[in-house]
This record gives sequence, C-alpha cells and structure tokens, in this order.
Amino acid sequence: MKKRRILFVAAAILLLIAIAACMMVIGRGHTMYFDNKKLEYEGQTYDTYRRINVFVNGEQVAKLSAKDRGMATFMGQQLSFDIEVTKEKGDDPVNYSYTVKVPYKEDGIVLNLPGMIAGLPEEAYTTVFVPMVTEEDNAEEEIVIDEFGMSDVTEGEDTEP
Amino acid sequence: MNGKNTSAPRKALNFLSNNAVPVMFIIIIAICLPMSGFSTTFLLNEIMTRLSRNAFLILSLLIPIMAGMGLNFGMTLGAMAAEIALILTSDWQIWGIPGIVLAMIMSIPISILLGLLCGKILNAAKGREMITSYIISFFMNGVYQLVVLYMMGSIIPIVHTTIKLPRGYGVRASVDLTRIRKALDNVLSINIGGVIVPVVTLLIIALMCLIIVWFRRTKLGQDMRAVGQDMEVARAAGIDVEGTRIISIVISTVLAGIGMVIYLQNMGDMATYSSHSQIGMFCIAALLVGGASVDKASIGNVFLGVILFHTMFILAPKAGAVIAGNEVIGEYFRVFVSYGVITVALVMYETKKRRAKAGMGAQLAAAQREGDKR
Amino acid sequence: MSEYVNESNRTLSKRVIEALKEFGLPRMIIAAFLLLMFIVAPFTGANFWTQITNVINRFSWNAVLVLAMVPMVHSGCGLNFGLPVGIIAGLLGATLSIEWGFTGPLSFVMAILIATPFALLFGLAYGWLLNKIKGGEMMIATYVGFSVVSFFCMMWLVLPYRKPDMAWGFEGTGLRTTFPIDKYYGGVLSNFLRIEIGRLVIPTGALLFFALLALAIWAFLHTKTGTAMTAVGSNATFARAAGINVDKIRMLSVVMSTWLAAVGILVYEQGFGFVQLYNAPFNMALPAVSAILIGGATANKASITNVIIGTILFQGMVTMTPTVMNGLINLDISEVLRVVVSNGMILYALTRKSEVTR
Amino acid sequence: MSNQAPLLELKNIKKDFFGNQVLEDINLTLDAGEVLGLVGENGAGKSTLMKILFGMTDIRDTGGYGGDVLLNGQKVNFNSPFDALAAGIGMVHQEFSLIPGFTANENILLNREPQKKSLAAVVFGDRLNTLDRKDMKSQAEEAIEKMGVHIEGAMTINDMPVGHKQFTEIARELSKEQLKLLILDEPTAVLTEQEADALLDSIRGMSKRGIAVIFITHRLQEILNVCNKVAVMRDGVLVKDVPAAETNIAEITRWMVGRSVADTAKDRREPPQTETVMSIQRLWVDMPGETVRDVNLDVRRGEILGIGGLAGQGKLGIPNGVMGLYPAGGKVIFDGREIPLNQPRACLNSQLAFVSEDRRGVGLLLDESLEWNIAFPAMQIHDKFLRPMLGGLVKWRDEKAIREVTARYIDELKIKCTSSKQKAKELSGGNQQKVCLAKAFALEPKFLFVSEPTRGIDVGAKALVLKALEKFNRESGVTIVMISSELEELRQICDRIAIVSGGRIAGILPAGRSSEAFGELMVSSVV
Repeated sequence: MKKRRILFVAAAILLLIAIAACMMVIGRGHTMYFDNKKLEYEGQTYDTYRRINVFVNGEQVAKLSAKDRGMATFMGQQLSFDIEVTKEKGDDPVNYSYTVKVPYKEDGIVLNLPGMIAGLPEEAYTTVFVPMVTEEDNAEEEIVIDEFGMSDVTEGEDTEP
Repeated sequence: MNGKNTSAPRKALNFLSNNAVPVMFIIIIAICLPMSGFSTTFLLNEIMTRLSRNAFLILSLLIPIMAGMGLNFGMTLGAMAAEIALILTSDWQIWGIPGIVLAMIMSIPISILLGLLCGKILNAAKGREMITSYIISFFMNGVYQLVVLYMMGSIIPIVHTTIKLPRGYGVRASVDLTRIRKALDNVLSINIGGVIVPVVTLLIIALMCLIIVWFRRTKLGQDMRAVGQDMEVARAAGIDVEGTRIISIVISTVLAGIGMVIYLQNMGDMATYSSHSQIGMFCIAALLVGGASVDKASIGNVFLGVILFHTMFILAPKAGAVIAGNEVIGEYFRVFVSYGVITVALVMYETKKRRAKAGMGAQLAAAQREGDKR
Repeated sequence: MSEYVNESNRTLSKRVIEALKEFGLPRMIIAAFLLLMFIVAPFTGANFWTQITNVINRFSWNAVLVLAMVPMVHSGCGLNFGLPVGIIAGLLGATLSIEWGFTGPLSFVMAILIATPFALLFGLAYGWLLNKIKGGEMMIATYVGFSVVSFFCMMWLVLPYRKPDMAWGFEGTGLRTTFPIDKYYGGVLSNFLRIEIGRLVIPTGALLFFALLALAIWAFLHTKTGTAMTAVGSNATFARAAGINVDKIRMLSVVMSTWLAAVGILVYEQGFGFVQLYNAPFNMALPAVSAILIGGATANKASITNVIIGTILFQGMVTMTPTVMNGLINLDISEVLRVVVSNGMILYALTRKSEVTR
Repeated sequence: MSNQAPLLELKNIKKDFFGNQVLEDINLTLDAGEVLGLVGENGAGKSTLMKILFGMTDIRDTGGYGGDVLLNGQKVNFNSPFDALAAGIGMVHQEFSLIPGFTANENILLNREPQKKSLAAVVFGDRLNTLDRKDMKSQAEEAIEKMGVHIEGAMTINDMPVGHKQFTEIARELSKEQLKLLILDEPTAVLTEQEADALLDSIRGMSKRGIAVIFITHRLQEILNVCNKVAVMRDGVLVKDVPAAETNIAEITRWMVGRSVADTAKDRREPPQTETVMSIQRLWVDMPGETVRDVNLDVRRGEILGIGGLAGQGKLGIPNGVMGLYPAGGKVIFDGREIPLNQPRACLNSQLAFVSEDRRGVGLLLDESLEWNIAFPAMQIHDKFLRPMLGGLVKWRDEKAIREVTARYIDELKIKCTSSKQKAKELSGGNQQKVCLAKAFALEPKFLFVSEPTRGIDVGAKALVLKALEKFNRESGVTIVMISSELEELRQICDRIAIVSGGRIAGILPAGRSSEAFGELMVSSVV
C-alpha cells in the first residue's frame, strides 16, 4: 500500500516535470529579424529588393524597403512565413514560403532575405542576433531596499560635518 | 445573555454588529460612487479585472483560517516563490501560456519549502501565529533579497541584460512580463456589453473554489477543522496536530504562489523588490472586508471582499479629489481603510474571545433570583 | 545575603555558563559579529575613530525610541509594535512648534511640550484599546500603529500648515515629506557640550538627554507604582490579587511608552537634521523592537541595560557592516543582513516559550 | 461468567510521586459485564489508579508504577492512552474532550471517520479520502442506540446542554467496537436528575452487552443502584471491596472518611464563642469548576474555621469570590461594614488577606525574588517598605527594609533558599507555600483566608505550615478561614468546620465531631 503510493507520488512529480519540460519547449520565445540588405557571399553580391512584405500566418509583420529590418516574435523552434517580393518598381510581386528552424538556445536570428531568396546555404544568410547594449541599459540602477526607511539616514550622514 | 427574546430589531442589530465591516464598506462605496463620476462599464471592467487578478490569492488564505492559525500573513512567502519562478522563466524566455504554466510549476517546490519552514516556526509560536507569520514575511523578505539581489546572476545563471543589473549580478528593480501579459486572461475572453470577461482565469478560480469545497469534506479537512477548534482534544483523539498545521500552511503557501503568478500575468510587470510586500496586507484586508473573521472565512467572503474592497480602491482617489481637491488624499485614504479594517477585525475577534469567557456569572445571579421566587 | 550563599552549591563555572545561557546564543553571535567588525574595520581602510563616532552618533539618535519599549514590556503589554502612535504625537509637536514660529533650542522644548498632550491623549486611547484585547496586544498594536500613521498621511495634507519651510509652497496646503530643521532644533542636543578629539566626536548633549530619561525610568521602576508595573508584567493575576488595578497600571505604561516615543522621534530628528512625515513612521517600530531584543530583553522583561546594549549592538551592526563589507569584499549585503538579523531576532523571541508566557 | 481469567485484574499496584506514596498494593478484579463503583475522597488515589489503567503519559513521566495490570489474564503495559484504547479500554473524562463546533456525530467518530476512496488520496495519501457522511451518521446513531439515551446527532456541541455533551463522550467510547471496559469519571456530576437516571439505565444496558464499567462518583445512591461491586479507597489504599448488595450509604461513607477508630482528639480548645466578625450572605461565585450557588456563613472573631467538601462542590469559590478574584454577587459584611465584591483592593484595605490555592498562577511572582514576593502586597496596600522622597512626592522602594522583613520570614518559616534574592520559581512546592504565607503575614491582616495550604507539599512542610497558621491565629488573634480537601487536616487545627456540598453550606459542625458526620454532609447534595 505504502509502496504503491510512493509510486504514484513519483508518477505525479514526473508528470509535472514532463509538463514543465514540454512548456519549456513549446513556450520558448524567439525573435526573427528580416533584413532586406545587401549580402556578399563567396565573392558574389546579392542586392536588396525594392520592397519585401513578410507574412506570418497570413498576417503582415513587416514591410521592408531596401536596407530595412523587420522582426517577428514567435514561440517554438521553427517559424513558417511567406514573403512577397517586388524586385523593381512596377514589377509584379513574387511569393515565396519558407520554414526556418531556430536553435533552442538562440534568442534571435537575423535572416538576410536577398541571400535567402537567392537560395544560398543556410550559414550564408543566417546570423545570430546580438543585442546592442544601450546607454540606458547600462545606467547603474540603484536598488533601494528600504525596509526600515533608513535610506535617507545615509543621506543624513553625508550632511554631517 | 438570555437569547430567548430575539425580537426583530435585536436581530437586525445582531446582523449589523456581526457584519459591521461589510456594511461600513457598502456605505463608503455608496457615498463615493456618485462623486467619482465613473461610468458603469468602466467600473464593471475594473472590478472584473481585479476580481480575476486577486481572487485566487485570497482563496489561499482560507485553509489556515480553517486550521485555526488565523490570517496567514506568511502568504507573502508564496508570492516570493512565484516571483523567483517568474524571474527565471522570463530569463529563459518562455512566453505565453507555457510561461505561466511553467512558472506555476516551478513555484510549487519553492513554496513547499518555504511553507514547511513557516509551518515549523508557527508550531513553535502557538497562540501567536499571526504576529509570528507577519514577522516571518519580513524575515523571508530579507532572504529573498539575498537570493534575488546577490545570488541571481552570480550563482543562479541569469543571461539577459534586461533582467540582470549592469554590475553583473542581481535582478533589476522591475522585470518586464509583457510576454506573458494577460496571456491567461485573453484566452477565450468574451466581451459582454463592453465588459471584458477573462473566462479561463475565472474558470480556474471557480475550479479552486470547488477544490476547497471538496477539501473541506476530506478527512484532512475535517482534521484541520478539529485542530483549529481545539488542539488538545484533537491530539487526544490521535490527530497529528503539528503535522496538520504544517500541511495547512504549505497548502496556503503553494496556492499563494500560483495565485501570485495569475496576479502578475494580469499586471504584466513585476516590481522585483516590492510586488510581494503589500500583497499579503491587501489580500487579508479584502477577505476581512468580505465579512470574514480571524477564525471563520468562507468562499463567499472572498468574492464579496474582492468586490467591495476593490470598488473602494477604485473610487477613493476620485472621491478624494472631489472632497478635498486632492487625489493623493484618496490614495492615503484607501491605505488607511485597509489598515483600519484589519485593526477593527482583529479587535472584534479578541473582544469576542473575551466576551465568550464572561457571562456565566449572570446565569448564576439569575438562578438565585429564580430560586427566590419559588 | 552572604549567609545564604554558603547553601548554594553552584560553582563559578556553572554560574558563568548560566549567565551565558541567559544572555542567549543569538545575542552572543551578534556581539561577536560586531566585535569582529571592529577588529576588521581598520584593515578595510575605515578609520577606527570615525566608526566609533558613527556608532555613538546613531546610538544617541535612537536610544530614546528603544527606551520607549521599556514601560510597556514591564507592564506585560508586550513589545510595543505600536510605537508609531507615539511617533505621530512627536511629529505633531515638531510641526506645530515650527508652525508657531519657535526657532533654535526653544523649538525643541516647545516641540516636546506640544507633543505631550497629544502623547497623553493617544496613549490613553491606545491603552484603553489594549486593555480591551489583553493577550492579542502585539498584532493589534502593529495595526493600530499602521492605521494611525496612514490616517495622519491624510492629515499632513489637509491640516492648514502655512510655514514655507515645511509646507508645499505652490499648492498652498500640505506638508512636505522631508524637510530640514537646521533653523530649528537640528543638532540642539548633539552640538551641546560636543567633544571633539581628533576624529572622535561625542554628541554629549544627546547622550546626557538619554541618560536623563533613562535615569527617570530607572527611578520610576524603583517607586511604588513602578514596582506595581513590574509585578503586573510578571504575573497580572498576582498583581490583581494584591489589590493592584491592573488596567490602570497598563494604561499608565502605555501612556509612558507613547510619550517616550514622541520625545524619541524628536531626539532622532535633531540628530538626523530632518523631519520625515507620511510613510516614514511605518518603519520605526521594528528596528526599535529588535534592538531591545538584541539587548537581551524578552517580551515581558526589559531593563535599561537591555536598551543600552541593544541599541549599541543594533546601531553598531547598521553602521559598521556597510563600510566593512564594502571594504572587504566589495559587496554590500549589509542591508539584507540587517533585515535578516533584526527580524530573525524578533522571530527568535516569539518562538521561545519561556520568553512570551501569554 | 465463566471459568476463564477475569477481564481485568490489578495486582499489587503501587505508585509514588517523587517518594510520596499515593497508591499502595491495590488488588482488584473485574469480570466482563460487571459494574464497579469506585468511591473515595479527593486525593484517595482514584484518579491515579485510573490513569495507570488508561496508560496516561504522566504516569510514565513520573517513574511508572509498580505491580501488574492483567487484561484477560495477559499482562499489559500501556505506553499511551492509544494503546489502552486499542486494548479495549475506554475512558470518559471529567473535562469534555469534544470539538465545540462539531456535531455530536462528528465528535463520536472523531478521527475514526468512515471514508470514501478518492482519486487524490492515491497521490496525497489517505487523508484526502472524503468522509462518508452517510456511514458516519449510521455508525454514530448505532452508538447512540447502544447507549440507550437519545441525543441529537446533528446538533453542534456548542448548542448542547451539558448533559448531552457527557452522553456524546460516552457514545464515542461505545462506538469503538473493541470496547470491553469503560471508565466513567464522575459522569453524573454535570447531569440533571433525569439525565443521571438515563445514564444509569445506559450503564445497565452496557453491562448486559458484556461491557465492564468502572463508575467513579460521589453520589453513593447511584452506586448502590447500578453497581455490582463497590470499591472504597482512602489515602492510596483500597480499604473495602464488597458486593454492592451487601452494604449501605452510611457504611460506605464511614469507609471513605474514617481514619482509625481512635480519633485524633488532641488537646482541642473550646471553639471561641465570640461575636460574628464576618457575615457572608447569599454569595454566588462564578469560578469555573468551583461554582458557589447560595452561601450563607458567619465567621466568629478569633476562630479558625475550616471549610471542607469534595472537589468541585464550590469550597474554593468562597474565598476567591469574597476576595474579588472571580465574579461574585451577594453580600459580605466584615466588622460591621459591607465589603464591596469584585474589588480585591477593597478587601485588602479592610485588612483581609488571602493565600490562594493556585500558588503558581495567583500566589507568586515566579520570575521575581523572594523579597518582592513577600513584600509586594504589603508595600502596595499599606505603603510599607517605602521611603518618601522629595517631600513625599515619590515613594521610593526601601530595599533594606524589604530584605530585613524577608530575612525574618525566611527564618521564622524556615524557608529553604539560597538567598532572599532567589527567584520564587526555583523553590520547592513547600517552600513556595511558605512564601505565600509570609506574603499574607506581612500584610498583618485581621482576617485570613487560606486555601488548600498543604496541597502538593511534603509531610514535613505540611506540619510546619499548619503550625505556622495555628501560631498566627493564637498569637496575633487573627481570624482564619482555612479551606482544604483534607478533612483530617481541618480537624487538626480548626475550631469549627463547614462542609460545602453542591455550592451551598451543607452544615457546620465542631471539629471534634466524628468523621462520619462530616462524610454524610459531604455527599448530602453533591452536584
């Protein structure tokens, strides 16, 4: 009887852990950045497009002119999206569909769309997104734990001669 | 004293004195409501939001009251557990519903640990549970700061600079929860005449109520009621008094943790070092406003309390502005009322306890008078 | 007395152990910690005499507030978590004294005089309430304190204070959260008979003032009424059987504590140099409670010695740890340490059966 | 019933509390279905014997007991009441062991509730099974049926008359299937007459079902009505064990109170025929467990008046009520002036003093020195041991005078202590009692109430305390009213003895009268 219970408790805990693990996989958020930028690869230059529209699940997430960057956030480890490309002014838009996998540990991936449309290998058009550390982020943040309201006391000490 | 002549006015008076706090609140609201000039839709929306945000947290207070341990000021511990879990899930970038579920699951072991500790300490301070749990919440706040401000980023890995302080360890004063903001509330939410109803959150709260009702009928629930009413008798009957009390605190802490996740997903933003500190006070005040006392509380008290207390909360600043020309007064007023309500409830509980002890003497005097007549 | 000592078979070592036991482990740890701080301090580059000055200074600000615990503990009302009630009386005295145009040392005297009737009034009401709820004092005291403070948050806004030094100029009414009192009684005690020897500065006046009050309390406890107060705290039933009006004595103790708290906050302000209103009094009770506990008091026994030792240990910890910790490991966990230690001390007192008999 | 071993057999049971012999060689047998009436004065050892039988932990904590307890011929040794319960012994205590907010049914099955399996229990343990309310009801009803007295199962204990609470407890014991022996400790004390009759019927019913009952009561008639056997205890000895049919109330009373036939008639003084110094009229006192209902009593100047009676009859309530420690009503006239009730100060001001039976709770400042304990009331009431300072504005404690008076009493009463600064809690019971006396003596009263002065102290200290009281009376002419459960002690030093029964004075007799006379008064109107 006792043993049986331990078994069930273990099963319950395992179930919780399994759910947690599952949540970690399906809930992992990533950001995909879309670049409409010039790409140099093995001596070749892939030029920008006049306009690229990016759709995820039929919803437009980015409208990119040349040299623009757009982004989409999503959960899970892969993203399917459609793009609508206009090469030059007055051209008919061409549609492409892609599915890109993102490694679990990366927060953000940058896709170079011109390279992608040209059918280059993956390492050519994907780069890992590195966030810029802004001044604001780095401004030293004062954490005031003011349990006893003594923070002003230290001020007071400064005023001491 | 002699409870025979319960005439109608006396009954009404009894009802008033037993429900002084809710009645007082209804009066306050009735006065403030016309002054505020809020539209009904706005008010209903606000109340709905706050109901879904707070009800689960307040439900966590019911079980220790059942076990005779009074108002569990230590529910803050569960809130801290939830915050630690949310900091981690934010750093791991788990978003949306999965992020909420994960945070809830992760808060459980931390809550259990803190609850065990709290329960053990409270067992050593029988009869002084409330003040002790109140101090425990302060004490654990120090430990929480130690963990979050010094160990996170140095011992516990924190990756993102949006969370970590620039100095390399410690968590920033505010953690952005936009990625899980209202993720739960928005599922299947419906709009009834301009009032947005977060169906799933309400369903979870309803489920919790059912669980509490069911729990009261279990053997453990029965034992808790017994322990709450008379520890010595329960012990003599073979009930593990200490263990039962600890379990009640653990359950309360775990529920508070889950409730805090629900609360914060609704807020969408977390003040790392202060979100939890006031939560206990507001939850307890709300429960008491609902007509609960230190030794008796029902699910009805929870909902009545949330609605009355938060209506007052919404109205007070506006009313303050109208009455005194200053919104800040209203804000101070609602803090004053929260503290005042808790004070009044505690005083009523203590005086009731004392009054129960007296009263025998009058019976004796009456018996003698009866004897004279014969 | 010596004739009885012969009967005792307690050896000296046993007595020492017993004395240590009575002192309590947590207190020893804190004392040892502080001692360590003093030893380590010079190595971290902190000037020893500056440190000592800091500790003495902080002691002189806070000691009276800690002393305000004593009467209530003596009469069995438990630890005075309701200290803010008295503090509010003190703040009323301070603000009214300034509002009515008193300056310099006179403003301090007037502040005390004006605070006194408020302290009596509040004390009587507070004492009456505590007599109604014997046994549940500590929790209710906490919330009475909070209620009063939050009520006065509104009052500071509403009351018609006009003095530009402390009122918000542009809005007409309402007091500022913090304002300096250099023109008034800032430093009146600290600078009185102040001694400076190199880096060591002794605020003689403030210490003398505390000594005066401590002496008064000590003397009071040696009078008939003071004896009755101690007896009420020790065993209220005994006192009642001996014809003592327990409620009256408790009431007296609450009034005394409230008045001391009112004077205590004024002493604190004169040292600090600022008056803090609104939410500031919320956080005044816990440090005072833990200080007296660290000093060796229990929930129903406290002496002047407890006050002095406790305030020195607590304030020593507060002032020393930031400097030393920073200098030593470049990590300032002093704030956290303070929270953990002071609340831990209160918890320790609450969970010991022998310490709280009610 | 059969030739088997008897259900219960006690062999040479002995018990001492720290050298103080309270039970000596108790031998007793009980067959299944037999009803034993156990009687004796308070302190005769009944409770201790039952505690041993029921495996109470305080017996083990104080060094266990001697002799054997045999159940069905098997030697048993219970470590806790739970062992005793498992072996089929049930006990209904004098204090109710009921959860006030629960219904009778819930209380009857407390911690033995029938349960329905639930899914959560698989993971979280059996305590998450739900209660089977329907089964609970039927089981409880069955037990109530067995008892034969009807009580409302769905009623909460709070709303019940006292008698029904008692029946709930009995039903709880009866609901235990293994029950073979039921101990009822003064169950009728709180019952009305009809209820008591119902209980007796119920006991007969149990007996028919083969359950043996040990019935402790002061109401002797009940014993004769319902019991097969009567066992009488006195001073830790089982003095008589006879079939109930062969005896009568007078005989039992004699066995209960009777010392050796030769009365301890020493050189007793003639009771002083002086005027009344205190007149108590129509006094009621609300002292829990010692209720005083309607007491009229005159005390003569200079005498020592004893107040005796069984426990719970209200003798302790009289001094506590007069001295204002418990709520009281009625009239008390002392020295021609009425003394207001409920005001301890007024009594003390009229030079009354009181040594309480509750030494630790009322009598002493346990955490303070002997000096404080002895000097405190005199200081507060008569302004003794104080030095006026600042022209009488301040009354300063005179430590020297306090030390002197303490030293005097330490000497006079032979209080054993390390110094007059020793804390009262560190003294033994006897010495604590002496401190209490010293405290009262220091008040220099005209009239002294002494309540249970010898309770819980050893023989040597007992004699000393009694002698000190006698001396105080003779030399200072102080009127003393002494309340004690020990009749012999009262007869030793008192002039007259009043017996309290049922919260009223049952009679006042000169101390020289026979024990039987007092015994009859004691049980006359027991509640």
